[in-house]
Amino acid sequence: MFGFLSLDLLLIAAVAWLVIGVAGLLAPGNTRFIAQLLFPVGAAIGIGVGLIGIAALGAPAETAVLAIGLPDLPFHLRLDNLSAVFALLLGFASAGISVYSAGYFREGKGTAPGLLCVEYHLFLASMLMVLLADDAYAFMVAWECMALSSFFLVTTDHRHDEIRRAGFLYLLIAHIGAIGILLCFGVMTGGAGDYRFAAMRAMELTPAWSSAAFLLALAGFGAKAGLVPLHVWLPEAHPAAPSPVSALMSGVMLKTAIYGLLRVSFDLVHTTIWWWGVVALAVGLATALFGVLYSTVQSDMKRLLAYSSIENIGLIAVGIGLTLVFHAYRMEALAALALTAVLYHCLAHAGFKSLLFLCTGSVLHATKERSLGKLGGLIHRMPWVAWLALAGIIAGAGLPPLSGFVSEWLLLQGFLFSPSLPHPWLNMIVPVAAALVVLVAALAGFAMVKFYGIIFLGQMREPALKDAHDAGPWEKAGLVWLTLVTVLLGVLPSPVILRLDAATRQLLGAGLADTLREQGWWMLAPISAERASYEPLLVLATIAVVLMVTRWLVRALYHGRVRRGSPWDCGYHFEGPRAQDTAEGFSQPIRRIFEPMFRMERHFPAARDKQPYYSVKVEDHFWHWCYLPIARLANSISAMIVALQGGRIAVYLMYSFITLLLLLLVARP
Amino acid sequence: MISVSGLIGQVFAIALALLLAPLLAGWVGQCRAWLQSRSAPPLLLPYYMLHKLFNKDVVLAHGASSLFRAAPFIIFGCMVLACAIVPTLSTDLPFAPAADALALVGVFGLARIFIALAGMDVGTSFGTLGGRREMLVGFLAEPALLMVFFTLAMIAQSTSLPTIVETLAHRELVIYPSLAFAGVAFTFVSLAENARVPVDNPATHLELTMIHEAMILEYSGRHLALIEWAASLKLYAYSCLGLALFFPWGIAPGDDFLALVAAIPLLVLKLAIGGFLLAGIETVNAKMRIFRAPEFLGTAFMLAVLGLLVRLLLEARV
Amino acid sequence: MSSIPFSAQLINLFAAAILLLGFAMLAQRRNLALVNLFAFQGLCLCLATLTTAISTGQTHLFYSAGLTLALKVVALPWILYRLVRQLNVGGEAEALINIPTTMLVGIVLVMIAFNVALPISELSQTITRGTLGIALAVVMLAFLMMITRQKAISQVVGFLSMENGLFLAATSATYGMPMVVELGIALDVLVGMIILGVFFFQIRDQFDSLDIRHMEKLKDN
Amino acid sequence: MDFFVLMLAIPLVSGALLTVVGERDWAPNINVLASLGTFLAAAGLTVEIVANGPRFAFGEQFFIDSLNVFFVTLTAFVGLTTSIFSGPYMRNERDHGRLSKPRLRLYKSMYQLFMFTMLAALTTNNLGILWVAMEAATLTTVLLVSLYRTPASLEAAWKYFILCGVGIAQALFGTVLLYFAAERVLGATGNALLWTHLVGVKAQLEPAIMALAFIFLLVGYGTKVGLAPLHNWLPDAHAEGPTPVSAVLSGLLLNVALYAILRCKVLADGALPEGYAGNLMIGFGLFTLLVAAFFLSRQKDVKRMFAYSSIEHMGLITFAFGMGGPIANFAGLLHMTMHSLTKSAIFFAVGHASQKTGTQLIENISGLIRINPLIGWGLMLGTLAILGMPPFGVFASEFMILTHAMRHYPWAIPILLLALGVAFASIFGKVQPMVFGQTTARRLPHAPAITPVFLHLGIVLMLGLWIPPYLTRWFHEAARMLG
Repeated sequence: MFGFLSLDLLLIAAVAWLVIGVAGLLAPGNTRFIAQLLFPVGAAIGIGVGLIGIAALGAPAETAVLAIGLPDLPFHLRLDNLSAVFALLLGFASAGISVYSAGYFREGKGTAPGLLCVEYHLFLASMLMVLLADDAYAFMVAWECMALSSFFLVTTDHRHDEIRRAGFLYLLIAHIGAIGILLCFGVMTGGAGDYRFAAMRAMELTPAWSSAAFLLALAGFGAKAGLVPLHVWLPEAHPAAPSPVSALMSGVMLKTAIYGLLRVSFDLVHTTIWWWGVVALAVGLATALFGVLYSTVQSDMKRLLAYSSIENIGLIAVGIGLTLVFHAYRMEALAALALTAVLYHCLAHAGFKSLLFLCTGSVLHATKERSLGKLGGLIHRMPWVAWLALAGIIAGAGLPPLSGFVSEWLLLQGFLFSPSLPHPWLNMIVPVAAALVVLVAALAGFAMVKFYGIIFLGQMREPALKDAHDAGPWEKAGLVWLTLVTVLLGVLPSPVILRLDAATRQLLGAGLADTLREQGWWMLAPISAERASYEPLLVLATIAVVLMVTRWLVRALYHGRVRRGSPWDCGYHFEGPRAQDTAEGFSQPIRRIFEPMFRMERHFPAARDKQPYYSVKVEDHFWHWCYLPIARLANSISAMIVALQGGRIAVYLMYSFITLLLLLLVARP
Repeated sequence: MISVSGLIGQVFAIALALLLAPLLAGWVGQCRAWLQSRSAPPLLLPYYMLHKLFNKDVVLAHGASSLFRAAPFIIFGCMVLACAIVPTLSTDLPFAPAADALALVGVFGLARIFIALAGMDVGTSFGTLGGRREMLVGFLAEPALLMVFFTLAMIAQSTSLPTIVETLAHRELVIYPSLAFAGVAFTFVSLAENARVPVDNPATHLELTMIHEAMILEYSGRHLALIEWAASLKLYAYSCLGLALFFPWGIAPGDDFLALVAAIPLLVLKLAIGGFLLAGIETVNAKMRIFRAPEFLGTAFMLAVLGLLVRLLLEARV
Repeated sequence: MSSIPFSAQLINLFAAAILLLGFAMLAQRRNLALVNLFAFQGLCLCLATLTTAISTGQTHLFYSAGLTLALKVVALPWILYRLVRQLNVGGEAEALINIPTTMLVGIVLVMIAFNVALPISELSQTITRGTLGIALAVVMLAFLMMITRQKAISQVVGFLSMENGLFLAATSATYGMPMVVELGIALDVLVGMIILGVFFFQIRDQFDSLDIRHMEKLKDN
Repeated sequence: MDFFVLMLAIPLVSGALLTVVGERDWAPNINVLASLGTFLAAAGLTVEIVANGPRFAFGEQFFIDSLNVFFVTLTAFVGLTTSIFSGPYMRNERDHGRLSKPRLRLYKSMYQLFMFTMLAALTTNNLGILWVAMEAATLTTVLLVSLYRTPASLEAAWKYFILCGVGIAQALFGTVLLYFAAERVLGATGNALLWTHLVGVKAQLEPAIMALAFIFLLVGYGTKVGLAPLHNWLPDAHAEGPTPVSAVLSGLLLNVALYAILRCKVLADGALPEGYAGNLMIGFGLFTLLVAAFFLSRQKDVKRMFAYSSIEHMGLITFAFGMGGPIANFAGLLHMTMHSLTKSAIFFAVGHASQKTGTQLIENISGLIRINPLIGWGLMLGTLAILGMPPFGVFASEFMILTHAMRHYPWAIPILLLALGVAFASIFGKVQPMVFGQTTARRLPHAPAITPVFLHLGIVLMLGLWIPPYLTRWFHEAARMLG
């Protein structure tokens, strides 16, 4: 394109984002200028990034070296197929979110719009740089800039204690994860001090060191992605952040962690050992199951979605685990199938989760309410948001014909081939894991129905909801864009996968393109049509045609008369909106069936209570099993250590004296 | 690629499904009445019902949204699609590549979500109750169903339903113990999915126990007709699926027109027997509490997994 | 002992006296007497340096001896004396640990110091190699004294006594450091003492006492 | 005139001058001008050294090579910015009635003398003079710490004096031992304490003596560096002295003490078996890091907290130098630079913040960003920088230290991870509510000097992304010299 390499163009895009951000500081208080000029321009750049990502898929890798960086280690950049996949994800998802933000950010809330603009675009630019980095230092710098800018975005409304706490927790875990990643790079340099990825690729590590690198990467990137047990920041940070930021974090930022994990496990480290896959599989399953169960019992709509993100990341990790297992046994075609599922799910999740988070943003704007228990019936007031959110929840529940199903289908196909593994234990365990994946998907349906049904359907639970308004034009544009992404990814998987093929081929040397090209563009049959096939377009078309024909026939043969009346409800129609299920009520079966999984504090009304009330609070076991004990331990250690500073000078002198004596007596050369 | 006979067979299968489905529902009702020593309703009662409902005005609750009105059509569409995919008469189905066994589960799931959402739409206590219970049954049944399909898919090395059926129908007579487990599990799941006793009772509006009926309480007129029709289609699809998977004999292998014709009476016969057995099951069992349902479906899941393991352990080299 | 020249015997004698005075300071309860002991220690140091200077003929050791005399025998004790009088803290200097225990610990320290210094002393070519162990022991005894005393004055005396030990090491074990260094050290010690003198008044103004137990407010637990 | 002589003369002369005129209204300008002059002279000296290589001054008593010229520049620079910062800061203190005019005079003259002692300590070739200068630096800073003459500041100064005095006495013993060892090789000339001579014969120095000497030197100067468990004076002195003094203590004095250890380590490495000195430093470094991290979580006073953070970073740097080798030494030097700049910037911001809120207690400071966004952001960014968040330069050095440790000292990794994690949680958890949230701050009579804060942070940011080539060369050379 115009003599520029794609990499240059992406670099220009990153710089342009930075410039837009800084431009926001020119008039930090001017919301119109920032929201309606800068953000749309940022969105246009996002589309550009997405297009370049598409163009770069299949093209040979491009590298560049910048003038900045450490001495002897200037920033190395590289655009290969794997980065291109995630760049296109970043570009297209952020485009929708930026357009939406143009209508979302308003005056007078916490951080000034100009600052918000800086943080937002810095966030985008650093995510892009994470994808392009080709040495450990550049990667870490971009990675932490990403964490930092998103932290400031999360704490936009920093006047509230709980938002600050959420931001703190987020940054803390991000930082610890980052140290893990850094150590992983430390392992991979092999002590040679060459931090370029190219050098790491060339490095031959012993299996022990390779395993250390993989585990560190899993922990480090897992902390960012939200793998159990490092997920605790996620359900705190997402509700605290403004909705576009939640969308960006959930939709895009979590994927950069996946990108990093893929980069390390398939590109930088050569050897793959089968148990890595099992570890990833187990962690992924635990994460997915945990995420979805907690997502079903939430009462805050953004927390619900945050837990759902944990679930989806878990599924992606399951896919990575499967890929690793196949890859370890050199079954590259199958590994490519699983990896395609992973990449596709990244794309799909970026679309639908961003969409859903943005919908909650509109709801939040219209109602000032995040608690599910105070919403309801918004489909009447916000039809645009409601219908677009419907696409989001169908994809989120992993149902045909939308995007979420494609990746789940591919993943399950991958599982079906696991009996061909030359390892009896894996043969047995892996199919059962598939059943758990299905359980997770089905529970996700439960969560999504709860989310949608309680927010948009039913009667309005609070009278104030009558004043709710639909999303504005900018917001609608963003939502429509993401809906389009979700639908297109859902109905046209084959062309997309043909593109993704370049990435799997780069990492594994195999891909699905050959088999896919044999069939039509509308058909998805990764191995062969006899083996398994899925034609979402046909599914959609059939349902649509039957719908139309039935409707026409019914009207033609009978009539289309409609009357309005009170609901029947077995004669209880006089019940008000409070008779509907609350958020807690809806998830009661889950709490009951999976009781040991939750930590609950419940209050039941007594028989003669004047004002009976029922309440339930569900808490994360990991807090009580993992984090609080650690915090307590740290606290008691520090209590002990603090005693060192007791204020008495004689004691201080004694420390010095004893140190000296010890050294004199013990430390002989 | 798509043969004309295949297309004819496909259209014929769909038409047959639309026609036979209410009949099957009627037949099961009749059998139930016989078994319970009641006087039986007419066999064609479901057709009268549908006709009557289509004729009636729709009474929409005040709070009903457009989603409420669209849902019956979507659900009906899903069920028609499901019936088109399941090999009933022949395995030469042009629609079959659209969705394999996994996607079929997805299509059922889609219908479930819409009916649950529709149940919640008016905002009544029973509607939301039904919606939540329906989703409960759904997430319990789906993994079990998938495990059944997994077992079969491993036997046939395919998830495509026609391929599975063809493989099973034309194999040598080998006893697959795994199939027995899978068959029982499938029966359990079918009962739950189709709102039959012991999980649900289609014939009652007893408020504390109903699931399916609770969701559709607010429907009337043509909407209710479509939902009832869709429900019978679902029963039909499940029955045919069960028959095709576990008793696949007689399903026409391809463009054999004679075999296709011959398959029809065989199918009707099998459905009649199946319907009778279903009625039998419903008669000897009592409706269980809603929180026994997880145990019931958990058993189904265990059986399916056992089937899978048996398949891996005993039959891997068969 | 006969193989050691007389001057070396003399130096060892003075060194032993310094060590003895160190013990005496450790045992001494009264501040005023402490200052006196410190002056005596300085005198012994001065004499030891002088003996070394005479026996080796190193001229700069004469300056060093003079400096010690001026600073450690005259100037510092005088300043301390004035302070003790003005601040009226001549009396009991309460120790944190009782004296016999302190003495026992002191003997252990001397043993440690000798043992640590032993391998080094054997390497030394100077006639006064044995004094290194004594110097180290004096440093450690002074350290112990600083730890066990509760009055600011006695802590400072301990500090200065430590400096004596260091000087002993410098002059007797190595025939003295370069002159410029010794001058610098002396200047530092003097200035430090003056600053401390100012400090004592400020501390007494603020705390009404020179008891360092009042200065335990800054702490973390 | 010789840059070197100028560099030493300016602070000495202006210190003397300020003793006389320090209470005048224009005295702060003299202070700044003198610091500027020192800085310019240091810069000139740097250019000279970079161009012509190492040189001597005053016979062989002073020696400037690429290692110490880098510390000299840094010291002069931070000295300059601190003097700029202290202008309005001290005026505010005076107007709040916390300091009288004679005290201001004392402050300024002692400040200049302190700069002199540090520059002398850095540039001297004579390990004895190094000791003398270090002791003099202690004396000047004792007066600075006790400037407020409150009970707390007197207590802090007293502890500072006694502990560092005792510590540095041990360093003197070490120096004597070193001389003792050197004398056997070099003869009892004045050259036996000259580092340039010592380094030539370091392999011949007697190991038994050198081991003992290094232990004494490490414990002695280590007290001044703030290595645990010898650190106890440090938080008190930082918290109770005036903020500019905290800034130079943390930013400069600790560096100078560490520099002294490094010089000695080079000698010890030559004489002793491989890794002996290094292992001692690794042990001290890790212990310090860990202890300081756990101290951090219990702090209530913001300056005290950042003092512990300095201890923590000194531990990390000691650990890095203990590992040795070109990468770790480079990282250590870089980290010293970054820590100086960042920590002094933080103290500047903290100083203004506590002036605005009238307290140093963390719980009473909040919402800085609302009353004065620049101070708020300065504190926030400074904190993030010191916690090792990129793109700030502290991260660059931590990056190298950690990756290096991962391969060569993997057993140290859990300790590093634990310490860094605890430190992050403690510091950030306390600073966040100070910067964000509702506010209690008031307006100040004199506008705060924000420039130094952002100047420092700007440099730290730049060095995180781009280190100028000549700086790199210089660092490399210094790192190579450390072995």
